[in-house]
Amino acid sequence: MIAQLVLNGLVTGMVVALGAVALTLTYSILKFPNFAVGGMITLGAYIAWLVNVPLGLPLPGAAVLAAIGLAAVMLAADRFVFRPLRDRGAITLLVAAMGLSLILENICRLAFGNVARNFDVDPERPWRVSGLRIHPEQVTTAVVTVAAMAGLWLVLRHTRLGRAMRAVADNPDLAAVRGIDRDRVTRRTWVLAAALVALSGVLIGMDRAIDPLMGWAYIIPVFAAAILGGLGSPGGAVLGALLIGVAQELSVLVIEPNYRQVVGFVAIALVLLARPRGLLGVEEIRR
Amino acid sequence: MSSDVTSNPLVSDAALEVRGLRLGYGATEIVKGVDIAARRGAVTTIIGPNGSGKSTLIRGLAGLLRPLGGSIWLEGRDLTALPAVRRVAEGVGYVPQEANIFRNLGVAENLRLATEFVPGRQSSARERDEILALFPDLAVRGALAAGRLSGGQRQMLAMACALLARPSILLLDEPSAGLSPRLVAETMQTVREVCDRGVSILMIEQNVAAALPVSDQVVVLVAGRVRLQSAADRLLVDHNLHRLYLGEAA
Amino acid sequence: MTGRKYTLTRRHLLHRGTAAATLALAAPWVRPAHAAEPIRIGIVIPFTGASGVYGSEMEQAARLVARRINEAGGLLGGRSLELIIEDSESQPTSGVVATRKLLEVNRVEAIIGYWGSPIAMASKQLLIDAGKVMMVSCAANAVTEDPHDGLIWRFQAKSTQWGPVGARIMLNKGERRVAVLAQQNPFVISMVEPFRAEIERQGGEVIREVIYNPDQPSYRAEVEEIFGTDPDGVFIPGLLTDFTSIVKEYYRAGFDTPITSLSIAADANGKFIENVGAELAEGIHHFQPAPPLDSPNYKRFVREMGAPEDTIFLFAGNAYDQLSVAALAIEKAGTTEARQWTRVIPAVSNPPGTRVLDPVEALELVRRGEEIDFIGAGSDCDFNDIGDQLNRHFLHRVIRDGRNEKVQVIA
Amino acid sequence: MIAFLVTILTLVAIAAILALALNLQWGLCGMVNFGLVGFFALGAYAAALLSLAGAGPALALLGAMVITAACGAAVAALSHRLAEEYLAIVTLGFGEVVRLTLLNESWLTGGALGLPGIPSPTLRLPGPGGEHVGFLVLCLIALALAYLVVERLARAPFGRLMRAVRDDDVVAATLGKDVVRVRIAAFAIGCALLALGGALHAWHFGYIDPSQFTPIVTAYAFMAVIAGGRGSNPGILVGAGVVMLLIEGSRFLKDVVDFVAADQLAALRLILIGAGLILFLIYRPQGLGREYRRSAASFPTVPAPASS
Repeated sequence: MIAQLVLNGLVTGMVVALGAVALTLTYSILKFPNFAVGGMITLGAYIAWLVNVPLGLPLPGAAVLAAIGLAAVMLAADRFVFRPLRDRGAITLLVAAMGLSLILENICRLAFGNVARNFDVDPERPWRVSGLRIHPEQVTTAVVTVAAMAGLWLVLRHTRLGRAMRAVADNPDLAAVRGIDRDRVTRRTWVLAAALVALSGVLIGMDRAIDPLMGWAYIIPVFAAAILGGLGSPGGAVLGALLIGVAQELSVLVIEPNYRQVVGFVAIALVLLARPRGLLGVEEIRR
Repeated sequence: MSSDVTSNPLVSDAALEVRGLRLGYGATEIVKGVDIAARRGAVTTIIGPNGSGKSTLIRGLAGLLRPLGGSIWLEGRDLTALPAVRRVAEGVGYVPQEANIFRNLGVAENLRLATEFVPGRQSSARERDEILALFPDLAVRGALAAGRLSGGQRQMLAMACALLARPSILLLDEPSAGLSPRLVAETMQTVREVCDRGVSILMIEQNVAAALPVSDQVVVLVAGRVRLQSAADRLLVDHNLHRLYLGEAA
Repeated sequence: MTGRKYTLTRRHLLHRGTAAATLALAAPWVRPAHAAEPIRIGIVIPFTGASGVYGSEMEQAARLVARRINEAGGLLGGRSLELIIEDSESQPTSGVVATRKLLEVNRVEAIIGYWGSPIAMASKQLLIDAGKVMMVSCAANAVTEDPHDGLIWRFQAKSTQWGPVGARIMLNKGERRVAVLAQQNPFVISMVEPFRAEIERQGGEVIREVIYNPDQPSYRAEVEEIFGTDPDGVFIPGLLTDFTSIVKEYYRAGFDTPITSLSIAADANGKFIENVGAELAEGIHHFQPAPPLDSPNYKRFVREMGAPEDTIFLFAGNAYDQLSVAALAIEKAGTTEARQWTRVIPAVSNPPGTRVLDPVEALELVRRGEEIDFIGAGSDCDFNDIGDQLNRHFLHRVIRDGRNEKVQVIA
Repeated sequence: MIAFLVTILTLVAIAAILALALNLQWGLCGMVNFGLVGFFALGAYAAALLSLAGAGPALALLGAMVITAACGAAVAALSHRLAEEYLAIVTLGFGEVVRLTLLNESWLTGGALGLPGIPSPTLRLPGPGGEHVGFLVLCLIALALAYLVVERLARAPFGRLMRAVRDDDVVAATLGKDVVRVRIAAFAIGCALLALGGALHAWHFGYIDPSQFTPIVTAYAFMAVIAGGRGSNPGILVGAGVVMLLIEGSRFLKDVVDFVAADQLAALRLILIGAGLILFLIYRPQGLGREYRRSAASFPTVPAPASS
């Protein structure tokens, strides 16, 4: 029973992890918590649905197109929303992101209505491995998440773009002095983040159903994971997501399940009190 | 207001020339129209009391602030409108105070980033070895996060990074800040050596006593204006000037 | 799917064209003094928020009635019906503001719709104070419990009527140790206690009850919790979106305990099977208060709604009936004064009288002074003295091979 | 129409109280309260429960304000060491905890069924709908009092200290001021005002349930503060009015526009609200008020001021 809950929690955590990592990436480059991640999840899922169901492309292809589509949308958002506001402080950007989320979510509602949609995938019964029930979608989720994380790690550690991103995150002024164009890095960060969020939207859509409110339901776990791990730390975001996933599933052993969303917060509050920068958060540079 | 020394840009031996530069944040003007000529192959040091606008000035020269007025010329090219990210390719090297390295990146990555995004200013392997030879303290494990270096090592790493992009002028923001007296002396010596290898230097210093001996030229900045620009040795011997412009800072 | 959506939209446009024309004619600033003033009826239904899915079909159904009545000459000797539709946003506060606007700006005679008990609860006092008629499509008992001067009419079975029906269906299947997985909302919550009472009355046992919050990121923990207790059967009263997620989770987790649910979740105009596919939906029992499925009126209604023949509309039928009953009562009373026509509602909707299925035909009969018993598209439309519907029959169906099969009608 | 205007004005007054409270916390003191709706709900439920238990309006209001302020102080104290972004999520979490508690502790709160029949203070004025006008007058009095309190705080030495804390807590701390106490006090006072708004809301509707307290309330309050100009109390009044008029006024849109379906129109409305918010931020950053102070806004190469 406990092993099953832990397994379920890990898978829940993985779905959250992609969004949390995307959040933490944009945070480290743009220095504001991007509340639009909720609307991005929803839009990503709907783009994938549009490609998958009415156009009939298999889901992996749909996910790729969703990533591209969402990236294009976020590039436009960067150009017309975030860039004009870049120097107004984190909270202004954060509130603008909330407005953007409202726009994205309602574009989906305008185009697709309120009815829940589902991808064209045949659900399958679980395998039983020594008492544990593991179903293929959990494996898909795990593979996709791990692959995405590994890819991201490679990009961050071993590419020019990755170095530029980490440099801007570390010290934007110095990065400028070293010839790193922050606007370019910002745009590429949006592309990466949008791809991750679109994937997460597809996984969430597979897990539950696609409806205009799906992003809202996930925005809090995504933020909780990113903050628990320390905003700005991708590894921390993954760790935070997995911890929150497992803690929430395990909490039903002691409390009523309808209070389990509270568990995440209590955990965050406790961790933040002990480590105000999150689990793997880095000390910010003070000038 | 004009400085004591006026330069003629056409026949100037200045590497970096600043004319009527005004800088500030929003409506607040901090640097109120300064003219400076940093001589080629020399160390020019800007001194002045706290709040005189030194840091704002050097950030403006590095391109981190958009000028409110005036112009900036490097080797006869107009840099005024260029943002920081483009000035480095034109030959402006900048070592900020304190936050002068990427703390979370390795030492090797810091060195790599010094030139990776600077088109056309890669140094050759020989130049590279020569530059690194100036900073023996940097012989550490490349993967070590730069934030874990000592204060002196960080300063060295920062200067090395700036030099690798082969700047025409190196801007140093208080290289002695936060260092022990022994390290201050070492750092100043390195500054001199770098200059002697042909890199013009413009630096800001609070520690006038340490900076003057290695400087060729001194600019005194008071309340956002140049109060005096003169040869360093002249200032060194003129105790009146000392008291008058530097006050307790000296 | 999308194709149907587009035809609906085109149909919408046609309707709207008519409505716009009516509106333009009716606009006060262009209305000639002698023209008959339209009779305004407000509709408060959700288009956005958690229950946003049900607004469109209700709007469409109400417009259908208004159009037919207006084409047949309107009410009270030529006054047309004008509908003013407001979005409740699935939120009581918005519902209240919408209600106020309809009452105070549009000066409507009645407000119908009211999907969602909190919205009706928050708005009802306004209608009572204004002395206007309120017709609701929600189930919470509390809506009609307090005195309301005979102004509130419920076109839906009460929550407490639903629970025992679910219990009987499960007991009939031989499930005695049962569990409940219910959404935390007023409609569902108030059916849980009657459900438990009925199970226990018949010697069964509710071994676990889990309440979940709407709009959760996932329902995995709840599914593990409830099916892990290994009951004979699980009663899952929920709504479409959460029920879809729960069933997917249940299937993938490898459970096979039989499920009984509500048709708003497990049918939802065919959306559920479309959502999860035939294999997952197989064997799920569900029930809902039944519209008169075999009546020609209902069949025509489904046709006019542009839906497949076997569609079972739950809320669209309510809106259709609400507007029809209001129109009949106004015609019968000969006045738009709400306090008067609300009193004749039982006279047009309850027996005795000629059973009549079509609102336009019924109007004819009323004008001829005949006693009628209107049978609607959503229900028989019979009411008790506090405005709750009587004689609700429940249709119990089961999903087999991707189709809803009728099991029985439960009285 | 007049009666509907009274309704709208009542809502504007309540929204303005919320916006003033947020302006005190965020505008003047730099503390982001994303759990605004949680405190609002807490105040509404406390006032409603006390009113239902037979307490007079004054006592119910006082009780609600004290309880909510205490919770606010606790949240602020708990998170005083956190940077701005973290306070945002802690307050957001608090709001979620409040919502779940209200939803699930039905023995106290009525759960999803809510609390009907809340008795409200009446001030019956003559004329049709006199009690609505009377309630509006009560709301306006409450708004005026809230305004005076916030304005006085902003002008008092306390207010200058709060601005110092907002602009640079390190500086304020080195000035020897008790930054923590100022932040906690400001946050608690803001929460007491939110409770005032909550009590008026509960009395106005006479029925409350958890679905009335969704995060969109918080979003509207932020919109009001942004439209009004962060830090400017007179601007906030205008901002709250503009936002509520936009939200409620757009209802009239569908009486005129007839070419899109109602559900699409509703979505369109929310899109316009989001877009309006962003455009306001871009083109009228100073809001409608005048006391907005912001530096370094016109330098694209200057990084945003450090957020901590």
